[in-house]
Amino acid sequence: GNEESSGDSSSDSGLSGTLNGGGASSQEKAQAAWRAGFQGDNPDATINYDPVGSGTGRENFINGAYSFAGTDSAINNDEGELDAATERCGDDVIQVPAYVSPIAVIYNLDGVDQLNLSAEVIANIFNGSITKWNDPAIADLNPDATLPGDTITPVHRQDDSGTTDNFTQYLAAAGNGAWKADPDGVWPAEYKGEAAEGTSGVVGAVTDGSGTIGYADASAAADLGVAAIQVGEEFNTPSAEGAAQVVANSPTVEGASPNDMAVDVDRTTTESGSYPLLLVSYLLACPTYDSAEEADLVKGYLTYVVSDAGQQAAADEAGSAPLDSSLSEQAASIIDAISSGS
Amino acid sequence: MTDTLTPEKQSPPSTDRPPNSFSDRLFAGLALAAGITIMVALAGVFVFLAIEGAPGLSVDPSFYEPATTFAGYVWPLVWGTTLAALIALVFAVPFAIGLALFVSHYAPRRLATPVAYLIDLLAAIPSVVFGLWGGGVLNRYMVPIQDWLYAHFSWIPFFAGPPSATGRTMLTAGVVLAIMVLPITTAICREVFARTPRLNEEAALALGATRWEMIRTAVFPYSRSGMISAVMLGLGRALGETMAVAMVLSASPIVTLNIISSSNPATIASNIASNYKEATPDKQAVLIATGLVLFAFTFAVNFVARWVAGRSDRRMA
Amino acid sequence: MSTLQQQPARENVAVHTVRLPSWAPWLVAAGSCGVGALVWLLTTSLGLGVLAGVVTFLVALPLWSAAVENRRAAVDRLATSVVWTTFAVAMVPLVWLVWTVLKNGLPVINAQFLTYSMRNVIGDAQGGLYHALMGTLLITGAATVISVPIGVFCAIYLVEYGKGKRLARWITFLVDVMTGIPSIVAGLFALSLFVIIFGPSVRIGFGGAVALSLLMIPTVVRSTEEMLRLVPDDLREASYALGVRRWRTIVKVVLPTSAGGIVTGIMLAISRVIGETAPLLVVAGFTDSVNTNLFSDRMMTLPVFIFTQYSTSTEKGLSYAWGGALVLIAIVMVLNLTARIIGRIFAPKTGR
Amino acid sequence: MAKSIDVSDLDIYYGDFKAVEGVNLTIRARAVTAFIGPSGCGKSTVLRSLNRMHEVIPGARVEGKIMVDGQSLYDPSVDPVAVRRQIGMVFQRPNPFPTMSIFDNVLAGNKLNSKKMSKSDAEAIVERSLRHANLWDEVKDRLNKPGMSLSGGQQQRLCIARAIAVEPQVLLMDEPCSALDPISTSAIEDLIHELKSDYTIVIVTHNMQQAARVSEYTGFFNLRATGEPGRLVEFNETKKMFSNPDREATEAYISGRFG
Amino acid sequence: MAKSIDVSDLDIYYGDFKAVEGVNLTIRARAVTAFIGPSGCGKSTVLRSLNRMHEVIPGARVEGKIMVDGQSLYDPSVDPVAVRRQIGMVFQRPNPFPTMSIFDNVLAGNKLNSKKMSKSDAEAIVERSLRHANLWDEVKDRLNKPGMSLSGGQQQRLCIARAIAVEPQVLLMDEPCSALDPISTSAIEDLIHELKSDYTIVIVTHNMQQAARVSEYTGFFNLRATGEPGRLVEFNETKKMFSNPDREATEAYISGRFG
Ligand SMILES: Nc1ncnc2c1ncn2[C@@H]1O[C@H](COP(=O)(O)OP(=O)(O)OP(=O)(O)O)[C@@H](O)[C@H]1O
Ligand SMILES: Nc1ncnc2c1ncn2[C@@H]1O[C@H](COP(=O)(O)OP(=O)(O)OP(=O)(O)O)[C@@H](O)[C@H]1O
Ligand SMILES: [Mg+2]
Ligand SMILES: [Mg+2]
Ligand SMILES: O=P([O-])([O-])[O-]
Repeated sequence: GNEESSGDSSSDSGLSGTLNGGGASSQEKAQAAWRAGFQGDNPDATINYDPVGSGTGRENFINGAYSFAGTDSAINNDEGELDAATERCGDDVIQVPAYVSPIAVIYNLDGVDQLNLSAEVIANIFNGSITKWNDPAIADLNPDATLPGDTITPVHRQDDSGTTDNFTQYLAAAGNGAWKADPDGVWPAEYKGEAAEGTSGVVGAVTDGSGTIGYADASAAADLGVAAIQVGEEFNTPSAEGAAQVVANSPTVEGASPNDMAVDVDRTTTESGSYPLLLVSYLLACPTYDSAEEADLVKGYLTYVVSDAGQQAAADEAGSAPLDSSLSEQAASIIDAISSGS
Repeated sequence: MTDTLTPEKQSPPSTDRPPNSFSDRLFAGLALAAGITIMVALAGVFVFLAIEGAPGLSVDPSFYEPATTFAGYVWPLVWGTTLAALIALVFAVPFAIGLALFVSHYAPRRLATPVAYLIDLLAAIPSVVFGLWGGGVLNRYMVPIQDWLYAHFSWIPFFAGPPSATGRTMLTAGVVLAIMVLPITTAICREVFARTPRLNEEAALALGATRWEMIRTAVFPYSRSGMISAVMLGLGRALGETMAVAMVLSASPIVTLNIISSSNPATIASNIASNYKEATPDKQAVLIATGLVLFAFTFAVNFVARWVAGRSDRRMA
Repeated sequence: MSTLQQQPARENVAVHTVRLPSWAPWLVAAGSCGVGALVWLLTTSLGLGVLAGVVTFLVALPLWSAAVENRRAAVDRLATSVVWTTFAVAMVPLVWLVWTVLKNGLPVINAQFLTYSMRNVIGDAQGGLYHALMGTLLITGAATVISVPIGVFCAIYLVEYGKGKRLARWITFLVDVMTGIPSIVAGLFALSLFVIIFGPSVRIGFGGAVALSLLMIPTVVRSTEEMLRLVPDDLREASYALGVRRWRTIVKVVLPTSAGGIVTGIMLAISRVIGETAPLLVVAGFTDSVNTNLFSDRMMTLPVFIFTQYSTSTEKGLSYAWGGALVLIAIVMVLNLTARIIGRIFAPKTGR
Repeated sequence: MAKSIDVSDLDIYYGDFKAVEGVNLTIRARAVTAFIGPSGCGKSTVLRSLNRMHEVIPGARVEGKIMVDGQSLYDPSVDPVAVRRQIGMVFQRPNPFPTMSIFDNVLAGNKLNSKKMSKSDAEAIVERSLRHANLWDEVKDRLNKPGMSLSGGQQQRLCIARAIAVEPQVLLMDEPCSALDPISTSAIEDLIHELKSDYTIVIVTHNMQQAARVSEYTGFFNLRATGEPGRLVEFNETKKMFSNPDREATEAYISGRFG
Repeated sequence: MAKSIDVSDLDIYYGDFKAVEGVNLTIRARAVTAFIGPSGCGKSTVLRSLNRMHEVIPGARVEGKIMVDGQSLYDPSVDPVAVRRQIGMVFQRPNPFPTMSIFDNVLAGNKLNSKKMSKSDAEAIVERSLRHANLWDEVKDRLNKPGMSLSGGQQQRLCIARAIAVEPQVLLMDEPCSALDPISTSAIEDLIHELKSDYTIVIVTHNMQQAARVSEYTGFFNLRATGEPGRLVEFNETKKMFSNPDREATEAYISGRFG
């Protein structure tokens, strides 16, 4: 197998041991890239990442099961999680953005290769008020397309998901009030449509049906049609640069600790070239760990993750947007302070 | 020659050997211990569910959305669980009995063995694969069937429609569940059919029964309680199946008889699987509480089944 | 006497009745195929064609039989046709599924796929499922080692010792309830159990084995119980009358007589749990690397491998998922075959 | 209405094993024919081939000719179901249907044919059959009890009652009395006497006195050696057979006479 | 080394049903005692109570006293397993162990108790037992074939061989010949004659001639009516019983003699 040979790669940076983390499933592919890169540099180290979901990831981080965690929604104190995490770490918990990825609005409609949509129209499609593809609201945005009169079948996630959370945040913020429900990881029950398990389920359902529309991480869009969304006067298709641009220009959450880089994504930006329908996923870590080995591993790994090399590896593997260099430097400096012992 | 009762050779047996030897008691003790282990394990599961789930019965109403109480939250799930399991049984039971009969009484011997083997193979297919297949292959073929049902039978509440464009419906989930339930139910039915005493089958044949009449007079009555337990095992699997349902069914929290539309209630198990991972602790407690409900539900179903099987056994005694 | 009055009627039942020729079912089958093909052509729907063919067959043969033979023969023919049709219809999804798995899975299977793990495998580099293969074998093996003794002993208690006892009735009932434990609940239970012992970060293969045992035990108990009950009391009595102790009677006479069925039941139980995903994901965790120690660190299994590969929603991931499914099915096939051979060796020999 | 049966050159196989070879005999209508012979010589096998019960064993088959009233029994146009209905059978070991009451056991055969039977007809059939089988008095108060609740001897008589209830034309009995006490045996023998005026009866017995008492014709089967097929050594009138048999082997077997 | 058995005031129950009532008799050592009586009168039940096989049926129990060579058989300190090893039993229906070869079936009593024995000892026991049961010649070439491959009669003789192989002191036989042909029956009867000089034998039979031929003492059981418990009507020397019985009921039963 491949494992025996892994010792061959010549590097003596010498980090060793096993580091366990887990959380957001959106990071899974990026984590695979990071782990491969990091383990390549440190053959004696093993990093595990369980894609168990952000909630479980945060919980396991708080109760000490994970040394680090990935989460799609920044940890906050709505349910006391932030305090609990601080208690676990004995200090302000580290929260750095690690994975920024555009979310694509995917559709499957014969004869329509290009589709422009605004946040309001998307909200109205997913809340059930627009039911036909030739609805005037859609037609207005697509004067060149010949839209059939088919029924629209919106497909959403049935599992609790970071993608849904970010998608609904976008609709709520940019949808001109068309989206009434509170943004959440669980699809609001009052809005019907097809539900599907996981990103792959949504992609599968959109592919299988006709006249279907859904949302998924841009890297999973495959051969499906991808809608361009309205930003100001232009229509932008999902792009890593556009997403990175939005994150770079978004403020951090007010009142957060210096270790907390949670960004308040500006979903309503009209800046040219930006793509505000995106997902920001964070890494949680502690500033201090009891064991030196653990501290070194977390520090080494996270440093790699936010480094240019790490961000590029994730971009290649998962189609994510590399962090803007200022963000990346800020994150690196926070991570650099990780130490062991008291 | 051994002794116990030979006074010429031995002192009275009373002092010689205890009435039940140590080995016998040890073995019986082991057997009993195994039985008690099961009770303890089950009690453990129950206690775990109760402790972890109890807080979920009364958390902030926002966790029960769109309902406001736990009962309102769990009711569509109970409904979906029941509906999916019933659809699965409606399809699976006749097929299981037919297949079992085919293997035990109809198929030429050269065919029977490979067929039995193939069916066992079906049991080995992981539920994830059923999910892949049901949600990615089968559903496309269900769309025209559902359209047809809607066109002709929409007056039946089950087919009220409008039919789903992707085929990820209760009906499809039920069919997938039925296929998953089929092997276990078939295997047990086949086993009990094959064990019908040959003498009874011959008695029926000698009275001038056709093969079918022989099966009705000798095989079915003899197998009744075995068949019921086969169905129960199948039902148990259908009720608790997680991944395949989650991957096939398009779920939303509603209660409906309609099994071909895109709004279908989730099952308890699939709902746990779908929502557990991203959930916060409070939400997890709610989900575990629904697990407790599922547990109680299977308890009740078994109770009823036991009563039915008991009645048929009594008639046989 | 009524016998005499009925005699004329009896005379009608001649030994020689008119029977359909032995090729009649084949003729009807051929005709039904024709009808099916016609409907297929007319409606361009293969499904409708098949349906029409089957219905024609199910209706035509009994009707013909009823016309030529008698009602009972017609019913018998209907039953036979229905049973054969059931078989044919049930084979459809099976063959379809197996075909899908083969078609999608075969292309990815090669030596590297079977001997590599996914450690450090990204992009288009080829990895494999060796780690998951080892994990599945170890975890399922451990689950079998836990559940078979408990399950078989429990069945022995129920059949041999517990007859009529209230405790036995309770255990039987609880075993039934146990069949209804959703697999994810079993996983959560095992996790919380091990968290109590080893602390919150525990993710070990053995935990997965415990979760699987919880799912396996009821199946083992039920099938073993069923098999033990089928051993005639004659045999037990013959053994007792030879002055054989009860436990030796059970071990040497009852168990060997039912060994074939018990082994088959155990195989079915293994088949049932070997494909479980949710509990293993929760308690055994997820890793890219090989781990062969059940008692430390997380361990990958095939179903989890399939699920995670599928979840990547990439083409490569999807094809790995199908490859994993094929490997999993192949493992069970081999196990099944072994069990069958063992079962045949142990089966009561009639020698005829 | 009774049937005569002609058997010629009958070979009977279990798969590849030839159990019986070259049997030629004629079973007269309205008479009792007994088959005797040592254990394993194929008496039961021949008997079962007479109502096509042999073929229900997988792999079992028959070569040769059996003619019932001039019609070939193994003709492809013959329905084995109809054959068995008219050529009834009682087995060596009692085999009542375990799920049925005594009442239903007796009626099991009748119910197959006529779905609807008035209650009084049914009761009449049950009573008549059970009386014939000498079981009526013992079970008349518990007709609704399961058939398995009877003792072995009672069960066998129940099976005889069940076979009689469908009023077959030929009755094949495979050691029907081997589980019966003398009183029941005597009752069954009486019954055979009674029935033979209307029915053709073939009985396998290991009890030579029984053969001598009830039968007009006797066939003696024997094995040359274990593993070889059984053969019909002699077929003769019972009187002749027991007083002055043609074959020495018969003489030897019968003179080791036992009761 | 043979045992005598004293039975006094024995009542036997199946759950609440009293199957046998008030039996008093003495079974002499080194003699053959026969039990006769109509079907269902409790012969098998009494027989099974003599080696504590009755109690293996759930709910079955015994009241009264059975003394074997002066020791109470039902004393709580007595190990039923040891009892059964010394008081062997042959059943009405042949029941060879289906998983074992003929050879292993004969040795079952020894092997199941995991007695170690040399191969030659084992072979000697098998040959002696099979010869006693008059089965040796028929099976000596296929000792490794499964026990179930034999015909009914052969199977029963195999079971007798199996019971003899453990050399019990008392042998209980429940209609052991009911599935046997005359030659085998005769062999078994010879065997009984041979064994009775050393062993105590009790045989249930529905064949009065057999009882007359093999036994020194005979017990006649009867039922007053169905549903009532069976009783021992008369226990006497066989000669007396068959020539000049004390009771009228015995006379009546025996004179309806049948064989
Ligand atoms: N189902 C079967 N399969 C294979 N061989 C069989 C089968 N039944 C009987 N035989 C063999 O056929 C031969 C004849 O058996 P059959 O039962 O007809 O003998 P029988 O004369 O009735 O003996 P018994 O008096 O013991 O009943 C025997 O050698 C027996 O082993
Ligand atoms: N296991 C049992 N449970 C309940 N009752 C039984 C059981 N076995 C026998 N009996 C009843 O006990 C009574 C005596 O039965 P037993 O078998 O001793 O009679 P038998 O004299 O041996 O008859 P046969 O000659 O038919 O063998 C009968 O009424 C029978 O119905
Ligand atoms: Mg026979
Ligand atoms: Mg008896
Ligand atoms: O990344 P997800 O949480 O949407 O699976």
